[in-house]
Amino acid sequence: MSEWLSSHRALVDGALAIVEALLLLGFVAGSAVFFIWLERKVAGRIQDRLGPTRVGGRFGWLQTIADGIKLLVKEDLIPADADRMLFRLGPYIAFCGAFASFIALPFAYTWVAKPLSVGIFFILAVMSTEVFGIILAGYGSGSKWALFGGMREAAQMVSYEVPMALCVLVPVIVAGSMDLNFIAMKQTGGIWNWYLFHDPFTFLAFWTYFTCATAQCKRAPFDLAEAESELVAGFHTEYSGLRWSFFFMAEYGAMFAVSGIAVLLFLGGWNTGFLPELSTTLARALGSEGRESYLGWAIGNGINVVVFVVKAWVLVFVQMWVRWTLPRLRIDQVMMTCLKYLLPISCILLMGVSVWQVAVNPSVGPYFRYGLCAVCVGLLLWSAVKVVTTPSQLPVSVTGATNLWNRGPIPPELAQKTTV
Amino acid sequence: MMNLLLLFGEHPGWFFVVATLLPLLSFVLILLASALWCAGRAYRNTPGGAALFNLCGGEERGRTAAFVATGAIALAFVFSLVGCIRFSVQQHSFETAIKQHEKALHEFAQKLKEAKGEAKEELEAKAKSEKEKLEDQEKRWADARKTYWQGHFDWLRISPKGIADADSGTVLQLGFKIDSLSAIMFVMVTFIATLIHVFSIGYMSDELQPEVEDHQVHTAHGHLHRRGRFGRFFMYLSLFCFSMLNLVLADNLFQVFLSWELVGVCSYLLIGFYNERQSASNAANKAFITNRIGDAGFILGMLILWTHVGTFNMEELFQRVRAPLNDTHGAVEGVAGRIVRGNLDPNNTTKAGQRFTIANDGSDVLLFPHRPPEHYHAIVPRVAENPKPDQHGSMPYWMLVAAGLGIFLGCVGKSAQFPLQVWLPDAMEGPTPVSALIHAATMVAAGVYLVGRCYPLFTYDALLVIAYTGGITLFVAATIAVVMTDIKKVLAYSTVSQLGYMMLALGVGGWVAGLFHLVTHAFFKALLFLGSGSVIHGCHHEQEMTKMGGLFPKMKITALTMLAGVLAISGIPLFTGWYSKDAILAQAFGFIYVHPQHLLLFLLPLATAGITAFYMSRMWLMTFTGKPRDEHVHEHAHESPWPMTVPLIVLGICSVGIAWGWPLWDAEASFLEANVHHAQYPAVLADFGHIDYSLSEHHGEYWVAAKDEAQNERVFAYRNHHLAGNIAFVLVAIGIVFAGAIYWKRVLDPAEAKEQFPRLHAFLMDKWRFDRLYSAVFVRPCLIVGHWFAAFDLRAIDGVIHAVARSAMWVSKWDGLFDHHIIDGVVNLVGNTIYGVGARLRSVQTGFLRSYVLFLVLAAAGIFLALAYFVRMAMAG
Amino acid sequence: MDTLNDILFYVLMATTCICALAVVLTQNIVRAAAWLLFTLAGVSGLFFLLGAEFVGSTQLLVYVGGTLVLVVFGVMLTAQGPFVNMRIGAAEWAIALAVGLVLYGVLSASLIISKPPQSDLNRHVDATMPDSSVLGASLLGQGQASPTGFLTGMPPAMRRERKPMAYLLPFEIVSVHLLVVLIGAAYLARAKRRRAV
Amino acid sequence: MTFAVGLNHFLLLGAFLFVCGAVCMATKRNAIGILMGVELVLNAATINFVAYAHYNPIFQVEGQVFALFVIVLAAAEAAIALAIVLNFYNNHTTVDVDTAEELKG
Repeated sequence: MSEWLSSHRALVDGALAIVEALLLLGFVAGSAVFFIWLERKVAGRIQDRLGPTRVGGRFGWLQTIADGIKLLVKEDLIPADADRMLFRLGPYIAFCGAFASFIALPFAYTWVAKPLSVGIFFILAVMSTEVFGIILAGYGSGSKWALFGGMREAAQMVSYEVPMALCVLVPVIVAGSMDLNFIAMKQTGGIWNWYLFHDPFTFLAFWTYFTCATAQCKRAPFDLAEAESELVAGFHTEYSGLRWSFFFMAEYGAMFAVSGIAVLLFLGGWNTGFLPELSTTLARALGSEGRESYLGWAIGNGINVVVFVVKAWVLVFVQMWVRWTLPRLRIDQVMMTCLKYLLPISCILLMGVSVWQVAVNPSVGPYFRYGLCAVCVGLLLWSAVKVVTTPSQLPVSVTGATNLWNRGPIPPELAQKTTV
Repeated sequence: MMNLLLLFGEHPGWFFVVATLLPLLSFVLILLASALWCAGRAYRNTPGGAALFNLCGGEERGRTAAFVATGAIALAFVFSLVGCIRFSVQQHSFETAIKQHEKALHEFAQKLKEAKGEAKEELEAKAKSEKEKLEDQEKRWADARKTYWQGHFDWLRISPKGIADADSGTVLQLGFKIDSLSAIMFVMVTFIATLIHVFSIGYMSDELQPEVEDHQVHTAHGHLHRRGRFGRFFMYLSLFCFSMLNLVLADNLFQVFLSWELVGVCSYLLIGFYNERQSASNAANKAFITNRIGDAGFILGMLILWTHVGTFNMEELFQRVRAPLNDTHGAVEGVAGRIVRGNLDPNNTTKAGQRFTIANDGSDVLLFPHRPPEHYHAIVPRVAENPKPDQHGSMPYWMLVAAGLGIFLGCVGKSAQFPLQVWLPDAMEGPTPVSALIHAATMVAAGVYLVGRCYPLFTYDALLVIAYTGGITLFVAATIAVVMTDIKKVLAYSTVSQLGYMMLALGVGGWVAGLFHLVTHAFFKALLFLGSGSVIHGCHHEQEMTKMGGLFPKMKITALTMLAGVLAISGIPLFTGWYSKDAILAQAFGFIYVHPQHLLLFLLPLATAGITAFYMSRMWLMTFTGKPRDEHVHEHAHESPWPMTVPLIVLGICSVGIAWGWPLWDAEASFLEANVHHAQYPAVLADFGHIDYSLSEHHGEYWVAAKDEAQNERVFAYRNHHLAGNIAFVLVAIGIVFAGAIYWKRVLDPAEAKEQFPRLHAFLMDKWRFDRLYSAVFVRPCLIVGHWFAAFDLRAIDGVIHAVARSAMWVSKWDGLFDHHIIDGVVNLVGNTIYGVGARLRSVQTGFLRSYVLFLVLAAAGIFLALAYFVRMAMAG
Repeated sequence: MDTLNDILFYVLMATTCICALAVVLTQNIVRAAAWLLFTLAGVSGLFFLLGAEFVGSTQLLVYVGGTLVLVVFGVMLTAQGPFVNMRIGAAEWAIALAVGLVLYGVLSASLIISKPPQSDLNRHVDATMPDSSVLGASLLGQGQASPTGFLTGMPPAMRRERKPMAYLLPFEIVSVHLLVVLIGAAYLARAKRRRAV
Repeated sequence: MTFAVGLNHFLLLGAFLFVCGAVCMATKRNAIGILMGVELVLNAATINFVAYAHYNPIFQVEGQVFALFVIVLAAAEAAIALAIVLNFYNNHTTVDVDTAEELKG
């Protein structure tokens, strides 16, 4: 067996690669389905409605499947004025860009399709190619709405790429490596070891990065490329059916990818924040006589994957939350935000973190980390308590409950005040 | 303040360093602000420029500069006072402890004589432990002085080529060394300078106006109008103070020299403050040039020391020039603390060097190792060619004399001694506070201070020169002061005279007396100058005493404070002068007792004491008593504002009481003098005359005693202070009575005296004809030679140059023709040819980008073909 | 042809060559840009294949994400009907192709004839390339040298000790150059009033 | 020349890209098309550099470093060339390089 394997390395390697690719593809497609459902529910809740419920399943989860089936069987239209080749190419290039970033994205310690020493750099690079698909789609559609949308998107993405990359460099400077595995492993241990709390500059860099990433995924409030009120649907005005769904797969894939990067760079990756790194620890704990246990390693990494994915989902949820909360900007405001504010800010952050690394006394670091971490966790807990304990401002008839957890009656004074 | 004390707790010497740097900071601040002001003024119509301009004071700049400078120097005063107190306290506590141990030791010794048996052994053990404690305490005090109150860092290292040894070559250091002398000097300088700053705020207020009219400068359009220079004045003052403080602080000759020159520059700037006035400008030049003559001597002296001794650090210099006082075996008999003369014996040479035979009239001086070994074998040393730090060296005796005289020449220039005294009276052209500063605290004090500091470098011969210079100076200046009618000039000559006293004191071995007088003189001379400034200010810049008189009712504070100054300088008992000046007389008396051939050195100062009392009383009486001589002046006279009178009062109090001690009537009990005494070099005593002396160490200080008990009675100053003081007091009283008779009671008419001795009067009025002499001997010959050179320049050199120029023109004409026809012809031919070829070839350049690309590709292919061919050729070959 | 890398090489080579040819042959400038995208991506893939991960990523980021987008912008900003498809004469095509073939012939011939220079240090084909930290160090002035060796066909006298080489100065020059170019490009391309034609 | 991939394969690929670039420059009338040709040529050079870096340990750092420089300079070149093209377009309302012949001899 092993003889055959070694003599047919090409076949084995190729098969492994195909399996990995299929796994990733499945994950991306599956999470896209989940995200579309989640988006609708989140939108519904934020807009005080229930979201899809009709089609079936608990919480209406079958709705997205139904939509998917619809898109699969829908007629694939190509406009007469379109450049047929470019029109067809566009969605695939866009999806490739988003999907390729998963190649170097570690889900757990060393669980990555292709471990690269320049992992984060590679991801940024391939994600930058996504824009090309959109430009080609916009141009190839032969429609001015699509062309405008494509141009807007191209300008926006190329611009936002710069501050985003600069913000990514901030934790890279702190870690001293572009290897995502390495960066995440450096944040093992307590929550204060996360780079989010490492110094003021990484803290700010996280928010800046997240803003840029939101714009990079052309999510609201930066979704000018598909601004319905101005451009019908922007670059995908002329698309329908499966090709259209590829754009969405690309979008949701990119959302997960940028969130994953944020988690890996700033939020401790797959580390829980209060336990040691699980895969190596369990491997050592379950192993005997100095040999590390493969089982322990696998279990630990399985937990790691869950932790990582949940963290990334939370960030994706935040993106959705933002989308349904904030109004859309104007295109000039979008560009101004990037070039006049985010770019200088990110430059300052880059210089700041360099100075911090070089000039600030190492003994200051821990105190700062503990302090900032304590403040953040405290704020988070405080707002959680506020959320839980604040009575709903809505009439009972709408929510059926006074607040999220406590279903007791509304105090009379509040009930009077909050009557719609 | 407590924090500062803690901050400087480790290195309290830094109090003085900070005090030195504060005026420099003020100088830099004012300079920068002024520069910004100048820069902003051009743009004062733009908003940014206007902001900058107004920030730096705007058109009317106010008194900020004065406050900055005054604040800086006042703070420096506070720092130096704290430092001085700390130093004194430390010194006192150590010495008390040492004294106690010594006393105990003495008692043990007494008991030991009587004790017997076991008690004796016990006592011996106790005495031994007490002695150890004593030695430990002495060592700790020496260490404290070395580590707390001294410090330096290497600024520059001059290593001659080829010498890799770090100890070779010369290190230029910046450093400080605080002993009680410099601590006192610091307090004195900063205190007086602070008062002078405060005084100047009032005195210089005219300069605050945006436009000042200078009545003494006449231009084609009437009086000169210029911008006020209030800030500049204080900037100069700050720099002046910094230079002086740095000089006091320095622990090496090079740093002293730097400050020396800075002091010179500042005096130049301040004397020429009214530089539009021809007289001020001339006086500034005169002061500067005269000082340069002295400085040349200083440089020579420094270079001699560098060449032969190889260091500028004073501590090391002294260690090398003077024999050590003691070694592990006790005092070094015979030569301790002395300059050891002798001869090199070329016939007795070993690997370690030539043998040095000690002889009192030898031609060489033995240089001692600056890292002395534990056991000292100075008696038969070997002198190495290039001595290592722990080896002996030698230098010619006359070189050491020359070095001392060179340094002294610098001091002569700075302290206005004969024969370079001519600049000081002219320096009156500067504003009066400047005169006060120069005369009291800074410039002239520098010379005396330096002589005091470098004392161990002076041989007996050099000291004699110093003494005579001082003696001549003090007499000449005093006689001139008698006839001067300008109030400031009287004071100027009195300064010269008093400096002469100090030099004389130093020259005759009265190190303490001279420097003590330097300090006390600073107070009363500052008082007198500021007082005169107040008078001049009150009389609207009238300086002639012949136009004053009867001012007492109008300016009571000024008059009374000045009276205190007059009495102090005259040496009335219980005033400061009595303590310090009479100490000098006592010292001179002791000196002539040993060396009767130098009788003049006692008679001159004695006589001058009377003359001094006379002319100072004359000045005061002419100014403040009698009838007004000029109604116009008298009408306008008024008391000065408080910024001027307050310093006067403070200085007046100081002039009376600064030298007091307890009991008050004991001239030797002065606290100040005792403090100065702490800083005295043991070497000072070693050189005192050529008497047979013995050196004894007594709680950290060295005392010298003549072996002949009778000599001892007479020789030492503290034994004849009262004697000399009494003799001097008689003369002083005579002088004052004489002055009172002439100028107050008008018993005698000064005009008559003038008529009776017209030639003498003219001689004195002409300042002993020094200016004329210098003019005839130096200035005129220089001018004549200069004229000769100018004529030679004009005729001979210019003639040759013109001839060369004409011939060059002729040659270039022909050259031009050649150029034009032949060379240009060739160039044009080439150019035309290329142009023609290019005109044919240009059709290849089609303007089509793509065809160029094709050419390129073809060319690339061709190059590759050629390369492949050559590579094959090369490989085949 | 027995490892995956070899297969990948041939796949990528085919992609790159075909797309490059398509760039040349297509008449539509926007399609040419699309083909160029694949060409460049293929080249980047080859870099990854060669183990130069940093160079490959840079190729993607700078070339595909930056330069090519810029080129497409240029196309779109100047895209008026006639310029998208500008044809040239058949004769010109013929000349260009002929010249190109000649060049390719010369190049490949000289490649095959003259053996490419090789060193005496034999590298195993799968050996790893120096990773990005080595490159970064040499770009930031901490000298990193390739191993010492000498090329075949060179006399042994040419063999020299290699000093650690630092590329800080070229790196700075390139950076400043980029800045100057950016400013210059912005200046050149700024909106101007169009001259009446 | 075998099927096992070696340095020569990459060099031949580079040569092919180079020729494609050159022909592209020679056959495009659109200025931006010429720019694309230039990019191809530069890529050919980059391939050679990286291939040498891989196959010849002597160049393993230099090959990559120079490839990076080529990429960066290509970006600079593209920026300035596009600016020139836009300028040209502003002045002549065309991007046809055949109309840019003011400097012909």
